[in-house]
Amino acid sequence: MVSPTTMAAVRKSGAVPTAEYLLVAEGVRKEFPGVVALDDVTFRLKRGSVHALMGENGAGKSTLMKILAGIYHPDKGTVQLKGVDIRLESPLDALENGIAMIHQELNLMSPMTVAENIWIRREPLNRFGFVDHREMNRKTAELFNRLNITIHPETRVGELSVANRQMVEIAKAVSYESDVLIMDEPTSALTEREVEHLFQIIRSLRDQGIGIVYITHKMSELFEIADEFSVFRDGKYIGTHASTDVTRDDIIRMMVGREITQMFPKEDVPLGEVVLSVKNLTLDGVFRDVSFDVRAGEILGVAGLVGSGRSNVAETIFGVTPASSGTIEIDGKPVSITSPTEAIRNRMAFLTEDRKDTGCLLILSVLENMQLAVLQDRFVSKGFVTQADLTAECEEMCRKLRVKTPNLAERIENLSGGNQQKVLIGRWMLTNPRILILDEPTRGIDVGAKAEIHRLVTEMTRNGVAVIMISSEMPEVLGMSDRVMVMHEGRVTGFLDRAEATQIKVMDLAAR
Amino acid sequence: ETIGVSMALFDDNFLTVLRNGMQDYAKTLDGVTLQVEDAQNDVAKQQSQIQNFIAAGVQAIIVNPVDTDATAAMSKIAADAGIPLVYVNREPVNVNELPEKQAFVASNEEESGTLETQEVCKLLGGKGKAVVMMGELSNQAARMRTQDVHNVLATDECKGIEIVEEQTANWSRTQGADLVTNWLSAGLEFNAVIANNDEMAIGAIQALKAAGKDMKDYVVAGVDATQDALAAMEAGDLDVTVFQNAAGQGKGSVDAALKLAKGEAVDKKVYIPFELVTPANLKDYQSKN
Amino acid sequence: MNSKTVAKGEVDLKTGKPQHRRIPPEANIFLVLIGIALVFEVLGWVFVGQSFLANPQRLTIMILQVSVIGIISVGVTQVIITGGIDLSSGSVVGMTAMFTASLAQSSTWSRALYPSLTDLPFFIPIGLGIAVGLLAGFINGQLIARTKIPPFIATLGMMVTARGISKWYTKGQPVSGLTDQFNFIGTGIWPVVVFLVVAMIFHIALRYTRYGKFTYAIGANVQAARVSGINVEAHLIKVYAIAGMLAGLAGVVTAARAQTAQAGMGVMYELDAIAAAVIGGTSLSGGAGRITGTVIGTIILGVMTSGFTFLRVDAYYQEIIKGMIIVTAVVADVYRQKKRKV
Amino acid sequence: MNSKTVAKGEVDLKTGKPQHRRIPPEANIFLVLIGIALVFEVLGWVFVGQSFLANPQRLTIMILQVSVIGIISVGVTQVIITGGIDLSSGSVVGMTAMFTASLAQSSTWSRALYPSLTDLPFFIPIGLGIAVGLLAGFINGQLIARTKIPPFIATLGMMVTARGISKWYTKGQPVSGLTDQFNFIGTGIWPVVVFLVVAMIFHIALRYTRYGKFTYAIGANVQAARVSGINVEAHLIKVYAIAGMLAGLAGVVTAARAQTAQAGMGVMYELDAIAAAVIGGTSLSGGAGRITGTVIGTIILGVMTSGFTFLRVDAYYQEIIKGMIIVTAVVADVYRQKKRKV
Ligand SMILES: Nc1ncnc2c1ncn2[C@@H]1O[C@H](COP(=O)(O)OP(=O)(O)OP(=O)(O)O)[C@@H](O)[C@H]1O
Ligand SMILES: Nc1ncnc2c1ncn2[C@@H]1O[C@H](COP(=O)(O)OP(=O)(O)OP(=O)(O)O)[C@@H](O)[C@H]1O
Ligand SMILES: [Mg+2]
Ligand SMILES: [Mg+2]
Repeated sequence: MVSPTTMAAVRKSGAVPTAEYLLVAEGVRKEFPGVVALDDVTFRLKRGSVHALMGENGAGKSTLMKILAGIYHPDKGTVQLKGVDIRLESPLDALENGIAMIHQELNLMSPMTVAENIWIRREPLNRFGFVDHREMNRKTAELFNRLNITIHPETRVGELSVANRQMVEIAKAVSYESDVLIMDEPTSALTEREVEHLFQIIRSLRDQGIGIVYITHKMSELFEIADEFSVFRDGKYIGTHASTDVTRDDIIRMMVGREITQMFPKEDVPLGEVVLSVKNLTLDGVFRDVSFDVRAGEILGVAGLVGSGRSNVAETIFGVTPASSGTIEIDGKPVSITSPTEAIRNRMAFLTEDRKDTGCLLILSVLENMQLAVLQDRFVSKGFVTQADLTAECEEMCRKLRVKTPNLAERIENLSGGNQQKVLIGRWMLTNPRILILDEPTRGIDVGAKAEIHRLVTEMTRNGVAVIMISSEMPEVLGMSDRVMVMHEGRVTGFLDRAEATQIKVMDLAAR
Repeated sequence: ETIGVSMALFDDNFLTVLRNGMQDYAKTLDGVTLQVEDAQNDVAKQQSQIQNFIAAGVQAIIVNPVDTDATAAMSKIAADAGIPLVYVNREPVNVNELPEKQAFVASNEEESGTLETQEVCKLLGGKGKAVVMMGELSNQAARMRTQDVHNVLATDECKGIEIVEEQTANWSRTQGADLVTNWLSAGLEFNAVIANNDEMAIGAIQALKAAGKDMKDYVVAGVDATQDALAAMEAGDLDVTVFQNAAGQGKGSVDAALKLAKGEAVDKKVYIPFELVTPANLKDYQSKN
Repeated sequence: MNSKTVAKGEVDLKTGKPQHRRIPPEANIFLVLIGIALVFEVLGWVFVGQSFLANPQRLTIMILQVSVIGIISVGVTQVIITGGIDLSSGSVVGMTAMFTASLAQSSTWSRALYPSLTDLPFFIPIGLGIAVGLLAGFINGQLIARTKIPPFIATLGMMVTARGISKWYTKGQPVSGLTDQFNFIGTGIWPVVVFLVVAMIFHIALRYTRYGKFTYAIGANVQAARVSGINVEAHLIKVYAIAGMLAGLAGVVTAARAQTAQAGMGVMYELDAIAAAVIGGTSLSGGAGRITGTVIGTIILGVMTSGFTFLRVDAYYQEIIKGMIIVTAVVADVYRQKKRKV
Repeated sequence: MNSKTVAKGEVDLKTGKPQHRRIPPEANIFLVLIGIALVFEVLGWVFVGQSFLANPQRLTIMILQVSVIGIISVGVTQVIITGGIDLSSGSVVGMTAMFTASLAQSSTWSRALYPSLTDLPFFIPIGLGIAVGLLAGFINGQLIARTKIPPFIATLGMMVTARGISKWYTKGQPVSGLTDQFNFIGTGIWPVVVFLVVAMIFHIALRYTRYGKFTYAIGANVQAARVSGINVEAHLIKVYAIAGMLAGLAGVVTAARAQTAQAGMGVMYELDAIAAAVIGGTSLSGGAGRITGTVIGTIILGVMTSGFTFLRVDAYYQEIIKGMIIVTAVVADVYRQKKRKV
């Protein structure tokens, strides 16, 4: 075994070993308390190729990648970099050996500027040893130029939208000029436009001989970008294939272990009365004159480019950021909603888009996370929580949503990203809402579970629930919505019925 | 005329009496205002207060030193500014080389612990076991009074008294009570409690009573002659305390400051003696302090 | 295989309980407490030739001397769980002690502050004292919830202000001569009883009521709590008001125990209270902590004090050793928790 | 719309700069400082018939009396930026003051602690005093980085231990009779100079060096810092060691100013230092804060003290008013920042 520092030195010298594979992990095992995340897993990455890693939520993809990035240490197994055994002790070891990673959850320092985030630990210094901010900003601008990103280097990351933050993460990873680039669901916060853009970046990196590991749950991206893919299931390695050899359904079967017959189980439900009616809703400086109706049993899809203000509209309706003007009516009666408490009292539910910031109580258990919203009006008697009933209900919900967790007392932090999302969906389903607002409901969710969630949403519409679904995934919007509302820069640019909605028409309205 | 007063600590019962003595006396004088500040037991804060007084243009300054070793720096600051300075209650280290226009009014701290312990020794007939309760360890009076205890018990008449335990209760009544309870639970045997102040002595009494002890079997002694202490003495629980003429010190210091401000000469050292208080002369003190 | 089933995220359907119940986190610190006590026991036999623990009087005083800290600490724990901090509790103790004592004076005392308000039935000074604490906490809560200033600053302001008020109230004079009726609550093991009852009530409140669930949720992620419909502001005001109320109660007990009140009472108690909570496993970043842990943390402080006196440790060394024990206790706790995880 | 574009972090394409360059956050608190000073000025003319500010002596003492707090506060600010806290600084001041003074005694003083080590050249006690502070800080850092106990507990342990050590060192006796050479650093405006030089150095270090960037990064998101390859543990040790070193320097200055050292020095300074930092805009949740803000926060504390004496405010009211001003200052700051955002 060679020490990481030696390897780093070799890499710096520019010597190019000629091993067939850039990176090989063999017989890797990793156990967490109560969970075997990886069991005898093999993974090989070729130079100059994009290797997609597929698997259900909790299959162990992120765990393996974190091992390759020096964050976790495997309990068993070996990692070879360019044919040499290596043990990565820290993220720094990995970075110095040319392995960079974009994490599934954003990992940025929000109070700091974009440039500071990208060059942290590698700040350009002037001859007195002080950080040269001008040079740092210049290098950032240059990098952004190359990657076609329009964010000013001196902006604070905290002020960026989620999508832009994701772009910063990507730029940061690219800036390491590594040999191996790991991307753990880089597109879950991006819309088609940025995704296309990212693919250009990836292709050019691949052509420079870099090996790229790409994790995604968006099946549509797979064949566009991947050269080969490996499939994991329940922490076990299932197989590796070239993307030319198989079909999409084959992959799904390998991942899930069964067929998924219907991706979007949309049912036509007879539409009822108008439940929610929004008129001329305006939040100064953010969006204006937004008007729409949603009927019982209807799914209103909301499409638009990143930053078009879709999430802001949802937040305003739910009382998180009360409107500056405009009216909201429920069942024809005007209501004033100035806080989420009142929104819930009006039987609304709102799944936010950022599960880390506004969703999960990371250090609390799955149970505490799931039961939070329902405690507003149910399962409480004389201030005491009727825990036994509530726990039973939460268990039932977990089973319905196929949440993968050792038990309900597990910290939600320890769940895979997709499973966290399922718990949050469960949180709102428990409240039996009449109006359900979903902001990117299936972000980071695997195909099987996605179909499951769609089925549950459909079931709710059958019971007369009105659904507003914001989504950046075009197939989801088109597949699930009765109507699509399209937004652009804080204004509604048009509505499309299910029958007339196509990708082209939506994109046309979104870019108007 | 304005006199700036920097007190070591407002929370201290004895110093409160002294401070009130000063203020009551100033009220009887025409055109004299006192600006009293609390140094909160912080040497640096006290020094800053003196500088703030100078900047505010007071005519004289009275200091009740937090740390009597820190007075050299204060004397210099005041002397450089040409403003009279009077130390009160605690004897400054530079008492013998005080600059012009400076003086001090105090009681000799050596007397308090000595008077207290001698009386205890007398009551015990020179034989017995004593526990000593100390004030805050970083405090000068606590050190002095504890030293006095040791000095007296080293004399021939009192050699028969053994100090079985010596701990701090930080001047506090509850900590004093807890300390004595802890001692009793350790099976410690003693027949005298010599405390650095009355509050701790009262705490000791409370603990002894709570443990069902007969107060007749114990000699309890404190210092300060506070109202609570005198009440305890009247009830037959406290046996010895020492009266320090706080009001007298306060009055004396204001007088000295005023004289210095007018350019008159004053004695460099004014000692106001401690007085022993026992049930015999209790009545004389109940209206004082 | 068990681990396999668990990995599937299945729940044991028969009992409805998740499999492999975890050991409660305060079990650890309890072991640390036992460890410290045993060390004193052994040292006791070696150096003093006596048992440290087999002495009912000592067992009482161990808790008695920290029960005031304990009462405060229960409130402080709740504040810390929300992700806040309360620096004002020590000063509020002082302030309420002064106030409650001034209404509890006996007519036989010649220097009563309000000669016309002596010999009041005990519940009046007690009730009003607690109310003063509640008010102080309520103001803390209002400041924090409405103006969004950091709790550290709001309660620091209250700390300084309340201490000022207690000095000003009687111009520094102690308030003594309290009625026996009032003093009763401070005698014998009553302070211990008050402490344990308070601890029990809030242990239940935190674990089994909506109030508790919301408290943890706010500390874990205030944004998520708000979006989930919790009225965060209203809840924070409640939590700080309760902390203030408990500090008020502690002030009442302190005055009754000392049978007097003085402006300097309660100085630095806030630090001991926070220390007790943190030793007991409450996380200063919010979202985690339990009253049982806090009680154990408090008792650790008491055991140390008694142990030092018992072993006749020189006063000059006591603080040095105390500092080291606090650190070691928490290190042992962190270490054990880490080990269990792997 | 303008605010919309900016809020999204987009760029003004013509200039290539983010629109409306932000006012530095400490501008706010600077306005608060000016406001407080002006209030005293006006009240001065009304009640005392004198100018508050046009008095060079007063302007000096305003800063002089807080320069020790200021020196500590510079270190504490860095610790808080990493998301930690340092409760030990006040005690470390006391401990180093004792230690440094014991090596700075003059042979003319009859009670020298080490009679054979008198009249040493001034840099020996100063250097060793600072080293003792550094060591204390280093131990804090080691504890926090290696054992992962909360900084609150590690530094609380150090607080108690260091205070114990200072009492034990000379059994409570003050250490006096220091050489004039040594005392020099505490005379005149030297403490102010030391404070401002220290502030300047660390202002630059935080803004223009990697040390600074790492400090902010760890406080902003420790996980992100770690995956970016920062050795978080090593860095935290540095930060706490520097905070300890500055507390040591503050101890030296304190001893030189008072021309003596006693075990009670520096009590509660840690709170004032933290308050100064927080008033100056340092966030207790880490990641944000600047030395300039801390300096202004420190001066606010000094202005208040001088202002009260100047206006002859009764000592009983001083604390009450001080508490309220601290809260109001921060409320004003928070309020102004919020307004600018919308
Ligand atoms: N720190 C941890 N502690 C305990 N369990 C963990 C931890 N990290 C991951 N796990 C568990 O390991 C398993 C694999 O998780 P991992 O994050 O690798 O899944 P994933 O394939 O990336 O899923 P997703 O598609 O949802 O991101 C999951 O069951 C998860 O609950
Ligand atoms: N001023 C701001 N400061 C920080 N974050 C902001 C600001 N304005 C908007 N955001 C956040 O940016 C994100 C995206 O903005 P918005 O909701 O307006 O667009 P969107 O159309 O929903 O885009 P997306 O596709 O990213 O959801 C939201 O999470 C919002 O909270
Ligand atoms: Mg993952
Ligand atoms: Mg959005």
